[in-house]
Amino acid sequence: METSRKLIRKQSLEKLYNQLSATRKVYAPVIADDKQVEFKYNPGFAEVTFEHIRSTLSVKNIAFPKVENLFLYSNGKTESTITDIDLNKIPEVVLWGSHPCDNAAFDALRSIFEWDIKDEFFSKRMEKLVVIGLSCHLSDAYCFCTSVGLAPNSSKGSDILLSPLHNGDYQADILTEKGASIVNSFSELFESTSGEEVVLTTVKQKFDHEKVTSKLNGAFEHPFWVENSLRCIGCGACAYVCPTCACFDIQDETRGKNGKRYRSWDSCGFSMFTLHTSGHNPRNVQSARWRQRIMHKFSYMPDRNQSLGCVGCGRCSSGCPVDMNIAEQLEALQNI
Amino acid sequence: MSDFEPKVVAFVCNWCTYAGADLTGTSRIKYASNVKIIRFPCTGRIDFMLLLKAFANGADGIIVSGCHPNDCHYTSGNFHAKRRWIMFKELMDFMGVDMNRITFSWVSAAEGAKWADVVNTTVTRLREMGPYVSYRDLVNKSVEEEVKNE
Amino acid sequence: MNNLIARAKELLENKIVQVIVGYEAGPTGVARPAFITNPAKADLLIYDERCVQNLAVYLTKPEVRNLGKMAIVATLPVMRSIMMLISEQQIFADNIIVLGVSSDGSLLDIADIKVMQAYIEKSDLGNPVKDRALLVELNKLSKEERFAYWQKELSKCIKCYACRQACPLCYCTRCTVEVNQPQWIPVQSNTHGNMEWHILRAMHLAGRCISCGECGRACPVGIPCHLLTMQLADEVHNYFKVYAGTSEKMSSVLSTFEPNDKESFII
Amino acid sequence: MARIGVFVCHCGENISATVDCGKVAETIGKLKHVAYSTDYKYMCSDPGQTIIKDAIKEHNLTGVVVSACSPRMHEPTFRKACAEGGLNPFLCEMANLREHCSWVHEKNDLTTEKAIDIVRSQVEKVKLNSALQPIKVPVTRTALVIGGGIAGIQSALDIANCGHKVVMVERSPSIGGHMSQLSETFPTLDCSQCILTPRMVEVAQHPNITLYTYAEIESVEGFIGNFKVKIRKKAKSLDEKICTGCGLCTTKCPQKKIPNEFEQGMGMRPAIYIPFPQAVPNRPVIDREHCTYYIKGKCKVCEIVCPTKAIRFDQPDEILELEIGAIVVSTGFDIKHADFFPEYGYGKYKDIIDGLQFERLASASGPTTGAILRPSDGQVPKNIVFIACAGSRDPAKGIAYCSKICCMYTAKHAMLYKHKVHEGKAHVFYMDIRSGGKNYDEFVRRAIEEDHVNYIRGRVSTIYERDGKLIVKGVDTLLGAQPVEIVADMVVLATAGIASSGAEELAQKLHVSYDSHKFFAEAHPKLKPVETNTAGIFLAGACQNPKDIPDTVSQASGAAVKVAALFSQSELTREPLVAAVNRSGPPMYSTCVGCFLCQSVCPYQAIEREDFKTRDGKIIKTVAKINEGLCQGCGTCVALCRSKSIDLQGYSNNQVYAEVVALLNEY
Repeated sequence: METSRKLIRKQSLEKLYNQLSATRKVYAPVIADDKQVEFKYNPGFAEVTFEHIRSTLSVKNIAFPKVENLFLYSNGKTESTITDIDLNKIPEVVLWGSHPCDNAAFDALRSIFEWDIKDEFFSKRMEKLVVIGLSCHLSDAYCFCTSVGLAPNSSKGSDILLSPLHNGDYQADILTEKGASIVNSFSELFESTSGEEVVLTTVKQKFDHEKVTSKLNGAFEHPFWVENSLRCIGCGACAYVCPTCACFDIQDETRGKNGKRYRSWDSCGFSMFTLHTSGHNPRNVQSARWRQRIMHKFSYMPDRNQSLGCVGCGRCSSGCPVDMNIAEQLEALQNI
Repeated sequence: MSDFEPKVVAFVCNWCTYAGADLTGTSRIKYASNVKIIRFPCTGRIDFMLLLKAFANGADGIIVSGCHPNDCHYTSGNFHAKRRWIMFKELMDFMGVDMNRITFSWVSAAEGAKWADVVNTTVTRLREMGPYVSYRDLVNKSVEEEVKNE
Repeated sequence: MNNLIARAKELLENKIVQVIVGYEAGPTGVARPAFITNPAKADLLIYDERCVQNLAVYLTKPEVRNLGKMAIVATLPVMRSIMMLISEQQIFADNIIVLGVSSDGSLLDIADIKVMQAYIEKSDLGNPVKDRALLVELNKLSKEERFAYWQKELSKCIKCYACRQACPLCYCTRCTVEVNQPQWIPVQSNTHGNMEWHILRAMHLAGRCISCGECGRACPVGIPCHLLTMQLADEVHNYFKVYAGTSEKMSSVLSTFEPNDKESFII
Repeated sequence: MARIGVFVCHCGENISATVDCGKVAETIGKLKHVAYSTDYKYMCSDPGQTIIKDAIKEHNLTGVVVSACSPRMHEPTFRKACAEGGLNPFLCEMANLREHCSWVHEKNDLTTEKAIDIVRSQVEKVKLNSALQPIKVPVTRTALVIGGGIAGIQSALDIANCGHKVVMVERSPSIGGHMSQLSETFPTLDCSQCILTPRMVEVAQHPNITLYTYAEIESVEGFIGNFKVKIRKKAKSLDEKICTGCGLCTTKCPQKKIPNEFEQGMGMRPAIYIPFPQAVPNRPVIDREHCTYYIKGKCKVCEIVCPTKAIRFDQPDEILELEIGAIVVSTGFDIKHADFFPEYGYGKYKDIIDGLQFERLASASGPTTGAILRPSDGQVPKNIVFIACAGSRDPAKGIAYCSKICCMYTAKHAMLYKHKVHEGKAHVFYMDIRSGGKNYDEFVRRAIEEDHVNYIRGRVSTIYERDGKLIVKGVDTLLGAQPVEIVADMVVLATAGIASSGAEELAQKLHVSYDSHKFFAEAHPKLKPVETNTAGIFLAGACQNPKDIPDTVSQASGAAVKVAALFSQSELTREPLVAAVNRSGPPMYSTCVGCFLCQSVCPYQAIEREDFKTRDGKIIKTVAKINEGLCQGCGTCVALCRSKSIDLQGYSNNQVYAEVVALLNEY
């Protein structure tokens, strides 16, 4: 569809939010008691922040929840009965105020979950999702969207992208049918744009991701991995805060005669992630696991999924307890 | 609340309290049927995680009981258990888990009457306290967390 | 700091150690662990108020150990961690050189384990002051309020296990959470399961926690989980009059007993 | 796929009176994996056991739950039945429906529901049971007997006569114990030494017995069949091989004022001495604590007079290390002395003596050659008072138990006195007369009726001295608590029997439990009276509690049979309910991380280290390993292990977890 551009006044934005919030689930960022930025369902407009750089966790859980029940079962004397999850019960959700990097991440996730067979849970959740993104007028040293082909106002993954203007109003880019249908439902709140300049932050490019991808080809045995992963303690923080990490574990949980099979987030950084029953572990040291993380995002995914596995949000680095700074490492990698 | 009957799981050692409870039986002393006993070789064997699992699976109260100090069949298992329970109790208190729902006792193989008393006192107290709603809510809430659309 | 760099260079140049485990400044200005193997790079070492991570966690990491004999920049919590690791047979005193730093940043002369023990014994071994204040506040709350507090905090946990991985004493190669026969701790993250995990972790550190606070600092979602182990460190001292990590021969509170241990709740 | 059989017992009406057994069997039968479920009147009966055995075959069962009485009662019965039915006995569990349900609850639906819950939890448990094989442990067929009194002598001779080697260790210079001090023995009044000394000699001469006197246990390590014992042979200061036992040294020793232990301090002995004439071995020792040479550095009279030059002043203690398969503890008892009793003057009145002292007075080989004479002036007492229960059965004195032997020996003492001092008067204050035993009550009646001993039922409140006489004040409760005052020449206290000195230290060395009075604890008060909680260590005689000679000898023979049974095969078979540290292939080898905190919780030193090495001998990993011979299966290490690398067979993590879940959930 053809994209269009409108203007929405500050007061109208509040009305839009309130009206959306009154009729459906709206997932919007707030600043919590402990000063961390988190997304919540239907907070009051006054609570919603427009001034955040990044939320502690990404918003991938909207399409790929940290726990997803796959089916329920009940064990009888001789047979078990399985109850499927009713996907139609998945509600429509408006994701509000997520930044371009997080929104672009949905494309990266899609490249995995819809790579060959469509993951029906992911696809259904995506189908029910409308993304009203927000361009960035703030950034910090961890941001590197410009190094992975994105920008503070990339429209990828958004249905509507809001960009702040100097006077507090917002430019609204209507990017998809879903976006258009929202705008049409609330057309009185949108005005035509006068072409004012949007306020955007500048994010310095730190590396050339294509160069990284080509260097990685053949760098599997490079001493770089051991030297640069010594301080990695092997937790799963980077994977769990990452908007594109898609690894999951599948478990059965039985209590009495009833049980469920679910999937939950996992991390390739854990030492047990690749442990075989035999005791053999193909990635038996942390350097191998760190290499996997970078290889997967910058070599295997571009190769197999035609998508980069990184959107430059910087969460893995800002959330890392030992400052494993991915942008710094990628910058170094392009020169090995 | 008057007809509420608490579910109580008792974790007991084989040599003292289990035998003491046997003696309660042979002496035909009656006590509340709410309690169900799990036999362990020694209180030293009782993993604190099992107590949490009992609550998570719907127990309203727990009894942990073994040999009196110095009477351990294995000489020192109950002393180790004692230290473990001291730490566990302090941690639970700090986290706001209601320790009035757990009775810790020493019941010897000769104390059949004491066993009945421990059970009855615990059950009476739990009847007054009511079902352990806050813990059950925690578990149920966790189930809701899973199914909610994130 | 200059003393530290000079000492590090000397150790590397004379091949007394193969690696210095210390701190360096990262590109965003935060201090982070550094593994210096080349004396020419010793200048990268820093030591200032930013250097808070407990480096002892690296003493048991296989790839760091593979580098050879190490010297480690050690604050009081690192020294206490080293004591614990020796007493639990994870490291040998002979394989480590301790570059002790005092709270004001000056380099200490820790010639051997005896000197280190003496230094630890004359230090304040209670919980850090700011955490003590938090503990006092929490202990003032009612039981129900504390339950609600921890529920709210633990609902945030994503089970990334940064708390475990950052802890120098969580050195098990297989953690209880990775046992699935039976599945002691649910794999998924939910408030109840998260609480079980944090109870388990605190109990496993009862009598072993040296109050460095690394678990809470490492948590990417800001759960003050270090208060759980610190509360128990306080209780260990209240009941048994000991602090963990004060001697290489110390045995853990939960693996020893005194017949006259006092409690008031067992009937 | 598990196929569990459930067998619900009515126990006559013991269970079925309150529990609906049919409903239990029916409900459980609907559970997944339950292949067969039935109820029957008496499961433990032959037809009941046949039902189980047949069902195992017919339904190809992989596990059995017998829902009946306490497993402490019939677990062995049903495990045996399962084995006979072709099922590994450890695949059988019991649900306790009788002691823990039907006997303690009213008849109603809740009781039946509880019964169902209990059975279900055992069904869930048994699904996770493993077929275990008994553990085999090699046995060293040499017994150690600690203590050379009549208990030790009897055990040693019985074991030796079965053809096994015995090492006997006695801490004093001679074997014989308290029995060798006695004058006559009840109820036959035969001479104690006459019946004992031949046995003592037999011990010394028996080819299977090695005797170490003047020796003590230094340390005990290892476990049943495989103990490693260190014995300290205290220096006797002479060469036993050269010494002929002529005794010249003992007569020439200038230091002769040492209270004689054998005579209970009623006579003196020299510093180099043979404890008593019939001592075995009949060789002197030098008491270095009192010997002039060791105190002042000169004397050596004994060395000068010794015709064979056997004296060795510089002889050191010797430590022997022995491999032992089983241990009999027969360290005997002591008695309280008169100084324990403030009401009787704290032992300051010379003519108040204890029972053992009276034995020596009455003994033909004693300090008075058998004449009953007052210690103070050597006069024959005309009026003598015996006080039974001096200390015993007196909780206020910390001794709540009955010392058991005093009633009988007091009657004997009174009788011996009357036989020797025909005109004298003997009075006995007693609480009750406990004379159960063959010909025992007849013996007491004889004292009263034939020897006219004056038995007064009542306690003595105080004794004091007036004009060289002892004023004994008491009451006669049979005469309405009338005060009684007896002016006596001599008083004999039947003081309480107490644990032998050093019993506590020895118990700790042996890792066996002991009671609050420091008597050694038997494994079971009724059914295992000679065993201790430590496998391979047995009890004989008064080290367990005060007992008389016939009881002591019986128990000593009992202990000997236990040892002989253990030694009847070259290896021992043990129940496999022990802990195990997991093992896997390289590079992990085990999930154990080698912190060894489990070592300090193990009460049995059962946790060892195992190194995994490369081919050139470099240690890759050191992990814990359980010694199956030592582990008793308490499981304290299991609950402590953070990585869950240790598990306990029979009570595995999986099993107990399943039990908890099964008790609380719907199935």
